[in-house]
Amino acid sequence: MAEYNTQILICGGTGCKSAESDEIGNVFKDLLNEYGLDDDVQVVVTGCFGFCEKGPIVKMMPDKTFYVHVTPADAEEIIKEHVVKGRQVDRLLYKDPKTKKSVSDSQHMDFYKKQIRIALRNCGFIDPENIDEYIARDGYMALGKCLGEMTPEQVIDEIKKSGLRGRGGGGFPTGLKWEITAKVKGDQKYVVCNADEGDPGAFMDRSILEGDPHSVIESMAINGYCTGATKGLVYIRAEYPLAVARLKTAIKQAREYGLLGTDILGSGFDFDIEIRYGAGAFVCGEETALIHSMEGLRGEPTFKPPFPSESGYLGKPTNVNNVETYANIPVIINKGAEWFASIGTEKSKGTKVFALAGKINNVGLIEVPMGTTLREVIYDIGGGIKGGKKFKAVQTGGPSGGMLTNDFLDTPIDYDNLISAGSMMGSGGMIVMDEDDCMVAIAKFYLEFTLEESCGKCSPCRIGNKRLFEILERITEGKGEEGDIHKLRILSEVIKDTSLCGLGQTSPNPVLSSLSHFMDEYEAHIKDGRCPAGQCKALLKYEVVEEKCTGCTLCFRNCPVGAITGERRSVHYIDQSLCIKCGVCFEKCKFDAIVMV
Amino acid sequence: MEMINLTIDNKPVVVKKGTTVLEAATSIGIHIPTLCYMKLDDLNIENKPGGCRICVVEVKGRRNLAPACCTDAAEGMEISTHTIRAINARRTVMELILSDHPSDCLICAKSGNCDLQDMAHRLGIREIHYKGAQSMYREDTSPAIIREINKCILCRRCEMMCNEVQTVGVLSAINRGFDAVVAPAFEMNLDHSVCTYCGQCVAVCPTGALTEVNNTAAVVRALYDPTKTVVVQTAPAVRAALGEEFGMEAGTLVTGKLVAALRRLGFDYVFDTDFAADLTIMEEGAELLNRLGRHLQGDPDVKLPILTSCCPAWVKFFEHQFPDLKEIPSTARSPQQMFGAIAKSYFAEKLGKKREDLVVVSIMPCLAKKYECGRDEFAVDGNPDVDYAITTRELASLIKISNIKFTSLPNEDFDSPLGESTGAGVIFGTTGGVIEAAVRTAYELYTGKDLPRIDFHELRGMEGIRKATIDFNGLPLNIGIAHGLGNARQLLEEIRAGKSSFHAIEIMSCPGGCIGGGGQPYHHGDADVIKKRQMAIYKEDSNKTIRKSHENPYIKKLYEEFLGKPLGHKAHELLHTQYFDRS
Amino acid sequence: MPRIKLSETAIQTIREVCASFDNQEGELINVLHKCQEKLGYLPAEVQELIAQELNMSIAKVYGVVTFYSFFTMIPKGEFPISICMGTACYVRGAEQVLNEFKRQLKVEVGQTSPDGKFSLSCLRCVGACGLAPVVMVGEKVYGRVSPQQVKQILAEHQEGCMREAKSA
Amino acid sequence: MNKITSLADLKKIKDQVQSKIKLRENSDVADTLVQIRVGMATCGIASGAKETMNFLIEETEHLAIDAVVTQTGCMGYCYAEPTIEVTLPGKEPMVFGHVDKVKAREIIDRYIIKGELVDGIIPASYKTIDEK
Repeated sequence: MAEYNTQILICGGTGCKSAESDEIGNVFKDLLNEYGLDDDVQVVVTGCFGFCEKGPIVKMMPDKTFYVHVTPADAEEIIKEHVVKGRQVDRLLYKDPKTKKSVSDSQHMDFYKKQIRIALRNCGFIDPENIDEYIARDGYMALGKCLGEMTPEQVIDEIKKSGLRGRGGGGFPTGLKWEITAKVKGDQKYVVCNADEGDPGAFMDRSILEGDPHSVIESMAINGYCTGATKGLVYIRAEYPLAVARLKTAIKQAREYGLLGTDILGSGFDFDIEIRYGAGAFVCGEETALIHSMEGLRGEPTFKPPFPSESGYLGKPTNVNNVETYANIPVIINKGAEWFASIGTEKSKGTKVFALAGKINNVGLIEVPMGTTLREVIYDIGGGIKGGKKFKAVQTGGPSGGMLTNDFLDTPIDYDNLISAGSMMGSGGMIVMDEDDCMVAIAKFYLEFTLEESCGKCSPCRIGNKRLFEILERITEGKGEEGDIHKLRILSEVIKDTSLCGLGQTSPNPVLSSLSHFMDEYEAHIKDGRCPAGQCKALLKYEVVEEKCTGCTLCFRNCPVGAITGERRSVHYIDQSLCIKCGVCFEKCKFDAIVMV
Repeated sequence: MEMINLTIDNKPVVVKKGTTVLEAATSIGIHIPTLCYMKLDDLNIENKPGGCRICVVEVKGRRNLAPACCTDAAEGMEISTHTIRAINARRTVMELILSDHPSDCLICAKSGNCDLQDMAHRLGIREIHYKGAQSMYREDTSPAIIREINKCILCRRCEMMCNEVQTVGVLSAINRGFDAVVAPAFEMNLDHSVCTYCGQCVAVCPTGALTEVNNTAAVVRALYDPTKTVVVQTAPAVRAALGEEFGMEAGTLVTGKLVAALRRLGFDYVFDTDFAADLTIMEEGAELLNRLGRHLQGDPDVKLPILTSCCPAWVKFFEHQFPDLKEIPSTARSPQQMFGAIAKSYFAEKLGKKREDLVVVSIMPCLAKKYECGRDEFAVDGNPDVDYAITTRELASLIKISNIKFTSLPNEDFDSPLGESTGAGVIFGTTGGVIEAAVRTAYELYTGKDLPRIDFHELRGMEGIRKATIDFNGLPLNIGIAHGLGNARQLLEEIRAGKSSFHAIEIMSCPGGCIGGGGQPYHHGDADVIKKRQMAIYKEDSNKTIRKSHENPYIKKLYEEFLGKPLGHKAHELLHTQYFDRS
Repeated sequence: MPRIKLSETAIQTIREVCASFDNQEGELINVLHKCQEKLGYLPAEVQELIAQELNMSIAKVYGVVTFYSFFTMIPKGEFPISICMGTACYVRGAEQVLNEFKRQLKVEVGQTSPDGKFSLSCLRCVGACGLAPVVMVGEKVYGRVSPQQVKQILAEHQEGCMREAKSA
Repeated sequence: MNKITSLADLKKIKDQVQSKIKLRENSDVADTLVQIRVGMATCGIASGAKETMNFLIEETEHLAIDAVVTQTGCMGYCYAEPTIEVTLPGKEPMVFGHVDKVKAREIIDRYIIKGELVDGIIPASYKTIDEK
C-alpha cells in the first residue's frame, strides 16, 4: 500500500523550527531529488517531539531511528548512509548521559518521554460515552478487586502506602483522609467529588470528566466502600456542559450494568451518585464552602475543625476529593501501591497533570511524574516560549500561587518544593510568561480575580484584598507612592495570617512572590513611572519616528479607533487623545517607525 | 467529662472538652477582644461566624493565627494572645474594617454605645494606613428602624437574629466579596418587607448600621406646644432598664426616678402602661373564660388556644406568616393602645378636652410600638390614639439633653387615675408575665375562689418554650409560653397541624420578653443584663400591695364609670381590634 | 425596581421545577439553575415565587442568587457575549478584547445593549486555553481573538438578524 | 444491558469486549479496517472537532473506506486542536493536529488511502501505565 520505503520525519515544533528545521527539510527534499530518491523517500514535517533541548530532531521511519541536533549539513550524510546504505549515523544518535552509549531508536529511549499518563490514561483513548471501552481497559476491575478481595482497611492501607496526595491543591494525604472518614461513626456518610475546577487556566478536571468519567465513578464507589458511605455527590461547574453530559451518561451506564446501585457485583455493597451544580463561585472549591453550596446555601466557608470528615454534608461525615485524585485510584489498586510509589519524589508520589498555557508553544494538558523539572516541562514538553521571546516566569497554583523565575527552572516539581519556592501546586495551572508580561499587572490580575471571588465573610479577605488591589492598581497607573511596597508586604502577611479559609490565606501569594522576584519592576513603576514590560498602558504611549515612517498607511488602516492620521508617502501621526494603546500600529509597522515610549 | 489542659499566655488552665479558647481565656481573666462574636447564654443565642478576625491568637505549631471564638481548646495547646504578631494582625484587621466604615462617629446615633468604636479605642488605632473605596448603600427608613448599611461590618448578628432566632427571614447576606452586606431581598425597603420591627437586629448591631427611628424631637415639640396637654405612659420594662443608661447596675428599679424625670421633662400627666396592662387582663381574661366556657360546652366554632396579643411585632409576624390563624389570638389591643384609647376618650372627657388637644406619648422598650401606634385602626379621624412612642434609649437621651441629673432625682409617684396599677400589670414586662397575670385573674373569676398563692413559678424562667398546667379547681388549664418568634413559630405550627393541646399561649417577640426589647439599653452581648431586669420586674411585683388586675380599684372604677363590663359594647369599640392578612 | 408580571406559563414552569425537586429548600441551587435555563434569567418575581414554593425566605433566595455569578437578574441579550478571563486568555490579551467590546457596544460588563441584541459578561476559564484569548457568542466559540476582529464578530451577528428580519 | 453481578461477570465482559476488538483486527476486513478517533473535549469541539468528525464519517462512507470513526476525550494537544488519531491496519496509531476539513481531506487521500505520511503528525511523547 505504501509507496514510500522510507519516511523522514522532521520536527516542526517551534523549538526545532527556530533551529532551522525548515531549512533541513528543504535540504532533504533537494538532495532526494538530486539522488533520484524522491519516489522512495518522503519528507514529513511533524509536531513537537518534546525533546526540544536536543533539537532539531529527525526521525527515520519505519526503523524509528532518532537523530538529534541535526543541521542542514547533516542531511546528505543521513541520505547517503541511512537511506542508501541502511547504516545509522552514529554521531547523530542520542547518547545516554549515564552509559554514554548511543541509543539507536526512539523505542529504546523512552526516557525522552517526559510524560506518564496515569490520571489521563484513558483520555483520548476511549469513547467516554461507551462503558465497554472503559471496561476493556481494566475499567471497574479495581472496584471488583476491592469489593471481592479486599477489606476496606486493606484498600485504605494500599492508598496510604501509595503516597497519593490530594490533587486539588492542598496535597493532604488521600489515604489518611479516607481513614479519618472511615473511623468517624455515622448512620449516613457521603463521598463527594469536587469538580468545581475554578483556577483560571486549569482544566484537567474537565478533561478527565469529558474523557474518562467512569474512572471517577469507579473511584467514588471504592471510596464509599472504604469509608462506609452509600451516597456519592459530584459537585460540578455548571459552565462545563459537556462534562456534565458525559458524566450523566456514564452514571446511567454504570447503573445499567449494576456497577452503581444496590448489591454491586454481588458484594452487598450499595452505592449511587448524584450530581450537584456549582454556579460560578470559585470559593466553592474550598470544601466547607462546597458543602454549603450543595446544601443550597451561599457558598461561604466555615472554620475547620470540624472537618467535613466529621461533620460535612447535612452534618454527616463526608469525604471530599477532587477529580484528578479520584482518577488515580483505580490504577493504584490495579497496579499496586508500590508501583505507584515508585514514580515521583520522596514526599510526592505519582504524577501531576498540568494545564500548560500562556506564552508557550505547546499549550496543552500534560501529565508528568512528580519531580520533573520546570525546565523539562517548559522546554521539552511545552516546546519553549512562543515567538522565541525570553522566558520570564511561570505561574503555578493559580490565584493562590506564585511566580517562579529562571532560578527555579531546575527545581523538581513537587508539593513541598513549590511551597518552599514561594508558590504552590494548586490544581495544576501552569501559566508561562515572557518578557512582555508585567509582573505588577499579573499580580493585579490575580488580585482582581480573588476580589471578585472572595465570599466576603471575613474582613481581611473582603477588605484587605480590596486594599491590596487598589495599591496595585495605582502602581500600574503610575500613581504609586513611596511606602506602597511596604504596605503591600504588611497587608499581605496579615491577610495570609488571619483569613478564614484557604482562598484568603493564599490570596496575597501572587503579590508576595512577585515582590520577592521582581522588586525592580515595582520600583520602576513607582519611582521612574515606567513599565519595563511595556504592558501598563497608563505608563506608555506610542509615537511615530518621523525619520523611519515611509507613509505606507498600514498603521492608519489598522488603527481600530482612527487615532492615526497622515497622507500616503508622508509621515503619520498618532493623536494621543484618541489612542487606546492597543499596540496594533506597533505590531503592523514594517519599518520599526512606531515606538513605545 | 473529659478535661483539657492548655496554657494561655503561659498560664495553665484546665477546661471541659468543647470549651473554646476564648472561653478558656475568659475563665482565667484574659480578655481577648471580640467583635462579631456574641453569645447570650441562657437564651441559647450564639453568633459565631468567625468573620471579623479580631480575636485571632497565636497557637504554637500552627501556621496561621486562630480565631479564639471558634477554636476549641485542645490538649497541650500553647496560646499566646498578645504577641507582636497577634497584636499587629488584630490592629491591621481593625484598620481594614475601619477603612470601609464611615468615620462620622461624632454624629452617629451609636456614638458612645458602639462596639466598633470601643474596639478601635481599645486597640489604640490612631491612623488608618489602608485607605480606599468604601461600600456605598442607600439609607432606608421605615416606621421603626433605620438601616444605614454603609456602617455594616458584616458581623452577621442581625442576620442570625432575624433568621435563626426570630425566623422572620427579612435579612440575609447578599452579594459577594467587597460588596457583601446584610440587607433585605432586592435591597428593598424594610417597610415593603415582612419585617416585624421586633428590633432584635438593632439590639445586637455592633455599629450604627441599624438604629431606631428617633422621635424625640417631635415629643419635645409637643411638650413646648402650649395648646397641647401631653400625657405620657411608661411600659413596665422601662423601669427595670433605664438606670443602665445612667451608669446604674443592671436590674436597678428606677420607677420613682423615672416618674420624677418625666415630670421634669414637662409632661402634664405621668401615667403608667401598667394600668392599661391591668385593663388588658380584664379583657383578655374575659375572652379566655368566654372561649373556655364555650369550649367546655362543646361549641364547635370556638377556637383554642387563645394567644396573647400585646406584642405588636408578634401581631405583625402572624399577619404575614400565619394569616390562616388570625382568628386565634385575643382581639384585645395591646396595653399601649388600650392606654391611648382610654386617655383620648375617658381621660380627655375628664379633663374636658378634645382628643386633638391631647398628645399621648409612650415610653417603650420596643421598636415595634412605633409601628403599632401608626397603624390605621388605632386612630380616630386620622388622630392616633398614641401619638409618639419613644424607646427607653430615646428617653435617656431626652433626660440628658434636658440637663436632668437622673441619679440624684427623688422618687415620685405616678399620677392618678391612669397611673395606678397592680403587680400583675408590671410583670407584663417579662416573658411569662402576661400569662401569669391572666391566670391570677382568670382563676379567681372562673373558680370564684381566692388564689392560694400568687406566684406561679412554673410560668417563669428564660427557656424559649415553657409549658405548665394550672389546676383551675379540677380543670387542668394547659398554658404555653414562647418568647422569640422562632419559638412562637414552633407552637404555631403545632396549632396549624391541629396538634396543640394548649388552652392559652403567651407570645413575646423578644427573647426575655419586653425587658429584652429592641428599644432597651444595649446589652452588648451580656445575657445577665436581661436576667437582672427580669429579677427587678418580679421584685416590683412582690412589692405591690395589690397584685391582681381585677382588684385594681381604678380599673373597677373605669368599668363602672365608662366602659360597662369587659367585652361589652364600649370595651369592644375601644379596647379590641382585628387582624389583617398580610401574606 | 420595575415590576414585571409573570405569565401563567412561566408561573406553571416554576411551580413544576420546584415540584420536581420535591419543593426542598436544600435544592434551591438546582431549582435556580433549572429556572434560569428555562426562563433565561431570574427576575425578582421569579425568586419570590421560588421562595414561596420552597417555603423559605425571599432574602435567602436573593442572598444565594447574588452570591453565584452564574445567576443573573438581567435578561441576557439575544447574543450573549462572554469573554474568558482565565489567566491564559489574560496573558494573551483578553483585556484588550474586552475593552474593545465595551467600546463598540458602549456597555459595561454585566449589561445588555439598549437594543437587547448583545450582552457582555466575563467568564472564568472555559478551558480552551489553547485558543486563547477566547470569546463566546452564544454557543459559538471564537478563538485567538484580536481587538481588530471585534467589529467583525459583532457585524456577523448584526447581519444575521438583519437577514432574518428581511426574510421574515 | 444486563447487570454485572460479580467480578467474574465483569471479567467476562472485559474479555468479550477485548476479543471483539481482536476479532475486528483479525477478521477478513482486518486488512482494510481504519480506526479514527476524534478528540471531542470542549476545546476540540470549540475548534471545530464536530465538523471534522462529521466530515470524516461522510467522506469515508462516500469513498467506501471501511472505517470506524469514534469520539474520544482530550488528547492533551490543545495547541493543535482539533486532533485525531488514525490507526491503519497493522500500523501504529498516528495522531494529527489542526485537522480541519482541508487537513482531513489530505489525511484521507494521502495517509489512509495511499499510506503516505502527511505533515502535522504529533509524536506521542508520553508513556502509558503499561509502559512504565
